Amino acid sequence: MRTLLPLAVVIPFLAAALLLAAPQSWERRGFDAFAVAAAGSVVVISSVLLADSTRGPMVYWFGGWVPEDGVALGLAFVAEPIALTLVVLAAFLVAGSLVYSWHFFDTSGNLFHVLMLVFLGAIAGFCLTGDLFSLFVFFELMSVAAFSLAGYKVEEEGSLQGALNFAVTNSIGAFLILSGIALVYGRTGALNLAQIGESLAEAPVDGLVITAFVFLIAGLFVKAAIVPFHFWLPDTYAAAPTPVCVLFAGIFNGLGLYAIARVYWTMFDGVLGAELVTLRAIMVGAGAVTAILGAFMCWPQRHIKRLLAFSTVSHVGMFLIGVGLFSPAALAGAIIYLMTDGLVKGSLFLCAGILLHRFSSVDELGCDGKGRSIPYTGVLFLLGGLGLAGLPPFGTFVGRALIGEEAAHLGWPWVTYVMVAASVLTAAPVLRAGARVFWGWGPGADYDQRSEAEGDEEEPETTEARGTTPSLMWLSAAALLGASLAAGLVPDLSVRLEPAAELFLDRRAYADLVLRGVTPNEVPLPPGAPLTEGAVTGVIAALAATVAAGIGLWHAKLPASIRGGISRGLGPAFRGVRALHSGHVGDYVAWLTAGVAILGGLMAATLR
Amino acid sequence: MSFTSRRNLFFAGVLGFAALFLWGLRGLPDFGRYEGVYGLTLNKVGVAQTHATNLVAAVAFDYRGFDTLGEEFILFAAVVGVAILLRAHRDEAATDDAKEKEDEGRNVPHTSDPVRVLGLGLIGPTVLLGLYVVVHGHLTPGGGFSGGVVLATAALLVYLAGEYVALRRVSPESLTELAESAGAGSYAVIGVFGLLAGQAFLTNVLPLGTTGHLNSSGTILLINLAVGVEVAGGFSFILAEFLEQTLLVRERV
Amino acid sequence: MTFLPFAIAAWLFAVGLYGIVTSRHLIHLVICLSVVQSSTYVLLLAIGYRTGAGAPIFAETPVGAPVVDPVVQALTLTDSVVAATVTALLLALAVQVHKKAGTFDPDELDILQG
Amino acid sequence: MELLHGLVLVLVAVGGTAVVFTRDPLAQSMVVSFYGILLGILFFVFRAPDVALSQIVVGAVALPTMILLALAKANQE
Repeated sequence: MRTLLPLAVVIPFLAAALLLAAPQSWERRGFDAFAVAAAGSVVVISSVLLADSTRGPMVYWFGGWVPEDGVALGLAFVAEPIALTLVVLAAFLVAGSLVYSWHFFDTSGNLFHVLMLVFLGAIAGFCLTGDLFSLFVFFELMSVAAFSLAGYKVEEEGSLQGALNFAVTNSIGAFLILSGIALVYGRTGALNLAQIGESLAEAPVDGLVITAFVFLIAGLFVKAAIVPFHFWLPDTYAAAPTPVCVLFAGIFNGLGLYAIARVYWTMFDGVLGAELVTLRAIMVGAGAVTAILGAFMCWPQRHIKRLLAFSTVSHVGMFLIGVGLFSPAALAGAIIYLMTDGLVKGSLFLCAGILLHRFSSVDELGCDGKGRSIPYTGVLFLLGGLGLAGLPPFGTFVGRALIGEEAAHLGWPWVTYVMVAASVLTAAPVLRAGARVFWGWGPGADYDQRSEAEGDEEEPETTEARGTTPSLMWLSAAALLGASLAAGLVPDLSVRLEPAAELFLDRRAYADLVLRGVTPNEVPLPPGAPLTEGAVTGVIAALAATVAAGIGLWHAKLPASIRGGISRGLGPAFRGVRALHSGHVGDYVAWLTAGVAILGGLMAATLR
Repeated sequence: MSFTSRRNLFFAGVLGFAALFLWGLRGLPDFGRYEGVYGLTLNKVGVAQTHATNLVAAVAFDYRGFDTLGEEFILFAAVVGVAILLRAHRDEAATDDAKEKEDEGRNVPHTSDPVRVLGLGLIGPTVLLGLYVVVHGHLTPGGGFSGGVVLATAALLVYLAGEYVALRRVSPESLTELAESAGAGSYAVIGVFGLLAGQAFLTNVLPLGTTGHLNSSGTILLINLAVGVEVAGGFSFILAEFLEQTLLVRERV
Repeated sequence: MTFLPFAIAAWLFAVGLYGIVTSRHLIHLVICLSVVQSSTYVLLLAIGYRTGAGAPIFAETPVGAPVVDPVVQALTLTDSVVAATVTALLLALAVQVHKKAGTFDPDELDILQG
Repeated sequence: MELLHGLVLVLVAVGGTAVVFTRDPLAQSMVVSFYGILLGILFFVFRAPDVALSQIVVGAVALPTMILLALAKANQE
């Protein structure tokens, strides 16, 4: 079992190196099969490890450098269920996108596969590491692979600019993290998370602790795309290749939030724990703003991938609420939500990829009614829309309900309303676009006078005959959606992760485990409680999203007075918020700087 | 946003940012008074445990070797990314056969004879210097990272000497790409040695040798070599890709 | 005066950001990003410095003599070389943007609005 | 804190600022090379010869070369 742990990283790395060295004369299918096999083996390895870790976490010291007197000399991997759940998800998504891309980019050779595997190895390292600097290294590695993948469509201006904005903002995020690490190292003389936590807990809160915390959080906020650090996301995801979008929307942002939870609970809980109420307010506030702003930006989009990108922003906000409530149940909820929602979003992106394959466009108005020829994709897409809304039995409703209940328990019942509103507002435009594209509902394209550049034809990503949809494309989309549905049907899903979350939040147990090899006491699985309320909320949200989608389709039929009122009331707000998303990298960096200042100001004012 | 409003937003933000940063930095120990436990411990035990006299190399390639493996793959991914991005131009050019012929016939860049001689004359010493720096990484400052870059500049000298065609023959896809994957791959394979010996990944399982001798420090020396190959391959690949761009276009004009 | 190295790290970070925000040329912007990055190296190495101590190379220095912190140096050493290739990646992106859009000026790149 | 430290640190700060305020990338590639050497010297006085060496080969040679090549590429279109 121990030997398997490093292999989750080493196998994809070695496979990537081998693939790069493989002669170009190889059959393309050879590359495909090899890469899928490597990703598949990580699925197997991490699943085995996950099953094992539920019986007790495991620590692995690279190079055999076990700590001496509580001082870590080397690097550790800490295998516990939450990290491994994310590795399983990542490996599954990578394998799925590699299968999907069987029909992709026929000319490109092996470089795409190489990067996908490096990306997977980086995610595994990022999730499992118990060292602060390794966290940074794997963050960087993931990002660099992601920049290259985002700019993969070198013939498309949007793709290149998106990748550039992505690379510049995320690099600054990485430098913030590195500066934060330097501060922590200067104070504690340690890089091991557990050791830092013990050292920091010895002294009271001061400027260094707050600044280090803010820099780490802000850097991870850039990656997670929390307002106002989120601007790069829609630019990048709208133009990136479809299989890459699956990974981006499915897990990339979520990992930023995972790292926030990891960093807080291992390093800062000891020194900042007394101020948890304040921290909770800041985090949940940031999450709520992100959830609402992202949802707000979904509605006016007609480019389906950009629409899905903004829905990603909104949902990341909701995951942040879950992480930022700083409680085991909410963390478990956030992980479940992140996983099930990532699968749904991945499936939606793959459906958009099928549209791109068939019609060389993902413009809602440009594809009006064209999708009638591919009804099965339509079914997947619309089901995906309902999954976004959190309709049971999609697993999404479980995650949302857990977070909402926990928030209400802590005295914030409004959190549920915010999350439901965001779900409805992100699902409605997806349903609207689906009904228009696949069923031809709503008035024709001429209802909208605006002709925007974003509706233009795009480079197709595939080279196969456009008249048919290869079954592998459709099947991988169905598999992702099916996995999310199946997750919702797991009995007592709501409490499955709770013991793991309890352990995740226990700083002392973590330190004992890592530094002194003491296995923590087993946390019993709590009895499962039916989430009736959450299920009802899910149904209501799905209904509301359907109604809203209908309004979106036929709003021309509304009485003129109401229409005028809406456009007068919301029009300027829409225009204002849209104008902020300028695509200008200088703007984004200015917002990023201001975001750090705001976050720092809030923390300094409240934590001191 | 207009230039002015962007700048104003930034100024407002950076004031807060700088105040926060300086506030945090004030919490650090005074400059020169650092007593971090990690470094102090390694200073005490590092040489004895690894037999490397360059403690920085011991930290980078042994104690924190897994980190460095990750760093190496950052380089790997960045080089692959450059290849993807600049690939389009190569596709625009003629097929390989035709390119080969073009290469024969083309006389860019025009390099004057003295420069040519100087460049050619420098190649040998540069390669030697690079190799020296790489293989002594566990003893003295240097190692695979700096030595690899020095080796890559030898490739640049080949270009300066006007032997671009020669560089092209060996450089982009074939040799450098192979060096890339061999360097990155063999680092991981060295890690697997540990597993095969029944130890943890990246355990220094080879004989450590006599401290101070060239043949010492076990896997640190090998990893240094792997990194040297990787860095040299990566940097010459990047330089060659950018050169390729420049020259292809120049020729078409 | 003992605060100077740290203050200069903060200055480099801030001035690099200023360059990025006000840049009119993508290549200039990428170079400013590397200035921000150099700030992190200055900070790390300044933290690990110890007055009167030698370099952590025991080729001539006897074991046991005071030396500066080797860890920050290992972190910086690997990162600085690797970062140069990431800069190359960004330069390649900038060159490709220029090829498609015909400009290096971020103000003229406007297809991602809204 | 020795005088040498202060002097080199100030030079580095000036150098970094000069890189940012050199708006023409061609000139900037020269300034950045100079800045790379300054950083190398700083790291040397910080007793980090390993980092100083790599900083000089990367910052003063490799990076400026890449910038020049990228510019040359763009100008010729």
